[in-house]
Amino acid sequence: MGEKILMKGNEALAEGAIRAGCRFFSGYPITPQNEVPEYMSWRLPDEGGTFIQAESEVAAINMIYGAASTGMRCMTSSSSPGISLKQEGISYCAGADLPFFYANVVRGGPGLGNIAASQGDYHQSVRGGGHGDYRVLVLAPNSVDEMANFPKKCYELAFRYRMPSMILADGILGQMMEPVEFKFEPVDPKSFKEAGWELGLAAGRRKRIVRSYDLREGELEKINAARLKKYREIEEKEVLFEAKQCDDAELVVVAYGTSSRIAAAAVKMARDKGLKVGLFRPITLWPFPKKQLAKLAEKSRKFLVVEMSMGQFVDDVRLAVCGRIEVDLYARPAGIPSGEETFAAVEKSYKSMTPARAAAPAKTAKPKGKPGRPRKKPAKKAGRPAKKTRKGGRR
Amino acid sequence: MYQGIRMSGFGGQGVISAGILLAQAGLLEGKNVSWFPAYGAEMRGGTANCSVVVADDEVSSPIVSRPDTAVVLNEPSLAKFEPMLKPGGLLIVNSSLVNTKPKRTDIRVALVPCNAIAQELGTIKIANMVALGALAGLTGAVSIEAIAKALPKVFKRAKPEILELNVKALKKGAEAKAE
Amino acid sequence: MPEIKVNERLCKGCELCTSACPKQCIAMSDKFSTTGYYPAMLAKQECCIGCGLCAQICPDLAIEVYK
Amino acid sequence: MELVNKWPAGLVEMPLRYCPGCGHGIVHRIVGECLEELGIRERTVGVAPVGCSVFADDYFNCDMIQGPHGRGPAIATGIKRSKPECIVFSYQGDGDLASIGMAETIHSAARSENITVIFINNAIYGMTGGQMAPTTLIGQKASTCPRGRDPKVNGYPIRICELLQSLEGASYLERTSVHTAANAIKTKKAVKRAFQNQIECKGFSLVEVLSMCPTGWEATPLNSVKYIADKMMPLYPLGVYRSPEQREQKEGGAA
Repeated sequence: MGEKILMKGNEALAEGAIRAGCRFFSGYPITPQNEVPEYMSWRLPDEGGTFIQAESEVAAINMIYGAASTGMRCMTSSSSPGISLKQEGISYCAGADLPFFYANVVRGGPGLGNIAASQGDYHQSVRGGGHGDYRVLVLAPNSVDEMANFPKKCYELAFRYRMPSMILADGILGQMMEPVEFKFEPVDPKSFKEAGWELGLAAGRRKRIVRSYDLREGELEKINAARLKKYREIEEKEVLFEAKQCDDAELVVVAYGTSSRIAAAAVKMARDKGLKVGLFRPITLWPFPKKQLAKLAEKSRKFLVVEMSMGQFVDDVRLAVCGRIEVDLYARPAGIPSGEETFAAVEKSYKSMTPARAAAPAKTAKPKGKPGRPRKKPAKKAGRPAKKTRKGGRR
Repeated sequence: MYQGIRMSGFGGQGVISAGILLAQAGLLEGKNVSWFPAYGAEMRGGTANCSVVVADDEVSSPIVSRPDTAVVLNEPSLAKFEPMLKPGGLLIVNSSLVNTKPKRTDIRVALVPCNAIAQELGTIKIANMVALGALAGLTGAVSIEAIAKALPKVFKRAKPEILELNVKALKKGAEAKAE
Repeated sequence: MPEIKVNERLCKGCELCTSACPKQCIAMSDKFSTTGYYPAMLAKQECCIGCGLCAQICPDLAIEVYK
Repeated sequence: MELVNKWPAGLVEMPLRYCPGCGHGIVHRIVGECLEELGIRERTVGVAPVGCSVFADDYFNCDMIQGPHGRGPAIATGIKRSKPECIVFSYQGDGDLASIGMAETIHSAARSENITVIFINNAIYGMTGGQMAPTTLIGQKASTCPRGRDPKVNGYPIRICELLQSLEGASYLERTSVHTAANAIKTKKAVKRAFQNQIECKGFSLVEVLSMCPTGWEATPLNSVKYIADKMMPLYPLGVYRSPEQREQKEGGAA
């Protein structure tokens, strides 16, 4: 603790997991996450842990299924195509209520795509990812420091709720170097106590079974209903987010991970120019900060989502605000925007806002937009620049 | 203060490690830093480059697409990075290997014979340090002292006499002038 | 007289051809090519027998053999 | 004076993006020449793998498809069964063929799928940065076995030709090398035969080529050549492991 050291994101992630008690890693080479298994291959044996380079991602995730069933703090990591291969195993773990932690250092897709950074795996991550009805806890760091410190949080949540947890990173976060400070003391795996579901030495107790199926009539639904209850509890208690300069913001930029740090630069440029812009950054992508965004939608006039994908993250933002507010999108599918480009998008979105609520407060403004009426009308009246850009955009 | 830097050369010229050294030096001086490699598909050969940001504020994108300063150690890098520089930016050119003259007139240029200077000091392996010294001297992004302090942190297994030689190269580079 | 021509645009200076030449007539240039390598060259033209073994081992198809 | 080694028609005329001293270029040239000399270029479909030779789809001057890691023989099967008049080959590295794609390798051989597999064995993962491969030698260092491959931790290397030898479906199996010009010439003979077998509908053919990876081995190209001769060849002996003639003899004898 204390000292700031310069570390690569992937290595910080691996070290963070080890300090959080990880003693089992299985994986398979794929760029841009290779430093994670490489780091584990020399570091884990020193800690008395196990590193296995599996013959494939499919094998790697099933090694995790086995290790997790013993209560071991285990981990796997991969990048987009490899995570796709692991989805069957992740679904099994979720179906058997096994806690484990994995990381997706996302690259461009679909298919083999490229090895640069992207946020194209958003939907896959927050909707479970594999077959069946389940969720995975998703944390989205936006710095190497968070890459180092989030694994501990992931393990805590995974074991508290007995389910998989993941870090959704990308090629930039994996490959870049930044100062890191480990903000927790290394956890001693010996301090972990059995919870009562772990497989292993059965002497003196009844046998236990880890499985993801129940073929008896009506039973699976009961299990899934219990899981749903657990998910509701998580949505209530475990949401993490960061809001900057949102209190007086007319436009709120919503972004996560790498795009949130680029958005932060754009927000700063906007503030320097006197535009009232704030930044909202979900840290947990599931559970998603729905309520917080809905609340923010009452205060501000417009949202702008910035994402390095086609418009996946924006779906969740729009669901959260339920049409109460206009949500613009600046999408860069497998592209990495600069601060200047993002600012240009912010400025465009800001200038095309509907008339200021400050002039006509929210309550008096409402009746104008009667249900069934086209929402464009108020924009037509006062928002001249908006009219132009929109028309241009439509044609 | 914000310095977005792009360092580029042939694989093996040491631009990647010079970039890490620069970031480490910035960290020692209490600044916000980031380092990001261009990781291509080919493992060896061709041109290598990395982005380094040294700033007082938080670093947004670690990818420097409009550099304040570009260090080019070989010919192909000049063609690639000269057009990307910000107006008024600084271009440090290894004139030992780059014969083409920069074309832009809205930038400052420092022609530094990095290989020749390194050779004089004993080995062309430290040409990257000459370039880094020039960068530190001309931009003030980090001090030569901070880089010297960062050296043993980055090159953990290097012998003291090698580290000393690196410092000599840094100092020699810092004497470079820009036009 | 047989000879070889090395395409400097393709040669990556791996030196495998120097080991394949039975007459040791290939050497490496001491000048960087535009692609950043020290390319191979026919150092002793008179000794080339045009056997083409250098071209057999060249991973970059950089050697043209004339006979 | 006449140019005696024209650029092969089976290869697109462009610089290869492989590292200096990499064996892929030699095998690419050989395959390109075979496509031309056998007159099959215009009816050949190649399958490019994941790994360094993912670029093969650019380089070979025939129809090419690039597929998921390890699934080459399955993709080739689909193509061959849909268009039996085509010559179909799969070009794969050791991670692709002997690790993640092992099931596809074994089962396409077992089905005696009438395809040609070119297998580059350089005992390392190249593109991802020098990780241990299933063919990595005992004691050989790699980025995921930094202390050298230890059989107690990492198990033993896999010999693909020997492994496939037991399968009736495997028609032609040969291991060659490209570390010298003479061996490169032998490799060309083997590759040509592997394509010829497919033309004659003799079933599954695979040529395993021992090849240099100077970058992954952290060696110079010249030392890499020595490494193959001194270290790899004792573990991976060159030679023919199965041939259609052997199979015909056997079947004839049994009947």
